[in-house]
Amino acid sequence: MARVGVQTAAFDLGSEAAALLAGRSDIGGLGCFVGTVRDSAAGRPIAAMTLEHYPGMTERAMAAIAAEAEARWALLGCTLIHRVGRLRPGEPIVLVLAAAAHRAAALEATGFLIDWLKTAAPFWKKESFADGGEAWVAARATDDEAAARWRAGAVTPAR
Amino acid sequence: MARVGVQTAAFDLGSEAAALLAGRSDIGGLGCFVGTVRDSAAGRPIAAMTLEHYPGMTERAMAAIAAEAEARWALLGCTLIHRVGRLRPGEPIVLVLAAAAHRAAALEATGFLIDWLKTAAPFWKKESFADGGEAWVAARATDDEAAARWRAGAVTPAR
Amino acid sequence: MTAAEAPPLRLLYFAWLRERVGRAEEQVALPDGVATVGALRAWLCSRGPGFAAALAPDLPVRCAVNQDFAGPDAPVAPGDEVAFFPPVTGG
Amino acid sequence: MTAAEAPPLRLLYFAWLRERVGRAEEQVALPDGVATVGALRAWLCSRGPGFAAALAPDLPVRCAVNQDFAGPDAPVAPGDEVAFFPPVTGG
Repeated sequence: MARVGVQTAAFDLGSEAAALLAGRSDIGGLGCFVGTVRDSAAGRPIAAMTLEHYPGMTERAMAAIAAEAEARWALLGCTLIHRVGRLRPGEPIVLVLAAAAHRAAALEATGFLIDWLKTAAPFWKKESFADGGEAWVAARATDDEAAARWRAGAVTPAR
Repeated sequence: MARVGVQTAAFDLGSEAAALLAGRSDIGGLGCFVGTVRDSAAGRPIAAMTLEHYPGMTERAMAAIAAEAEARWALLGCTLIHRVGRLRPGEPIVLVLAAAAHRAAALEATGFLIDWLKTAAPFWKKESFADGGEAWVAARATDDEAAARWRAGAVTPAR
Repeated sequence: MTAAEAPPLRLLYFAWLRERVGRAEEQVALPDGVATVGALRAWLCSRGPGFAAALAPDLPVRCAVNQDFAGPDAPVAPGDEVAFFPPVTGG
Repeated sequence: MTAAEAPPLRLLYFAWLRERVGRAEEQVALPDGVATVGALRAWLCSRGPGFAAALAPDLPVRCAVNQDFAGPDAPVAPGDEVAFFPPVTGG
């Protein structure tokens, strides 16, 4: 059963990984991804990133994405944590952990989970630029393409 | 410049990731892989795994693998730590961290690094079974195939 | 059940749709003849310039009905929770 | 430089090769006529049953010369560090 969370506080990679691995000796590989706030967008310096979400639906969507990964790769552990609120450059936004008996499954599931989180969970980013401007981040075709890689023969990520 | 280490002590995922990210706001994604000792091999319970290596050559090979990844994916950070000595089921063996501006590069480099570590760095594993038997682990064709995925148009991992 | 007795729709708006509409949430009675996401979106556009700026047909708008993503042909019924928002950009 | 003056080879063995040879390391004078990894391996096999059990032609043996992986045609010269070991299994 996956651990799924939406929170304003920072997460701790070390303790999340330790919690997932604790008492387990059937796991052979743990894949992780941490997404962080970059300090510029298309060369324009960023002061902060604000993340909004759809409470209720977010947790449902994240649980569904995790369940899909657990089923496809027979995962032995899965953690998805996404932060919301105002974050500064360098701060972590999102954590994905996927554990399996072998490394290929762990790493593939990690890639799947972050690709689908980006395209099938209701989060929206607004960039606050150092020059005082603000802009909602536009969805990127490359993210849709990354998510579509996983679509063959499987449940389509809902849009 | 990558951080490369061979050690008997356990590593700490959280502090290694924090060290790699510290003071950086150009990083957008951190990919990680942790390999752990499984409690059985082909259904035969394992009491311990002993890792031997070739001091001197190991560090050279790991540095070369990291340099290859840094060049291919323009990495903003890279950490490879491999443990040696006697390890018990559940204990971590190997840590890979790869940071980049975007997630695809971070995750691809993570996969490349563990695939090449498995096939191009001089480590050998001996399994000690719960029934008292011992056996050196045989190299697996699937590991060679995984490493070969990354070969196209690039330096061949030395065997 | 008459229209007066039907429970209202709960409408939610997120991100730049919320800013243009000028509210995060409201309750409305489902108008006669509106039975799909697409028809609801068209009707909302007619409610004023803020709504049109948020929901005009050429804008990249997504929808969820009762917290599941829903296309323009998805049915909408009294009592539903219907959210409109931009394509998602988390992760 | 005569054979007597040439520095010895440093030979290293790892994993099951080490166990079969019965030592982790040794120094030997490079024999006359041995100039490649393949020739060195064949000569070592002739030194006794432990060496043959570790280095026989049908066994999956890898080699490094001066800490770089080296195939059977790679040159070997006095003073080199030459390691024989099984295919690697780390990670």
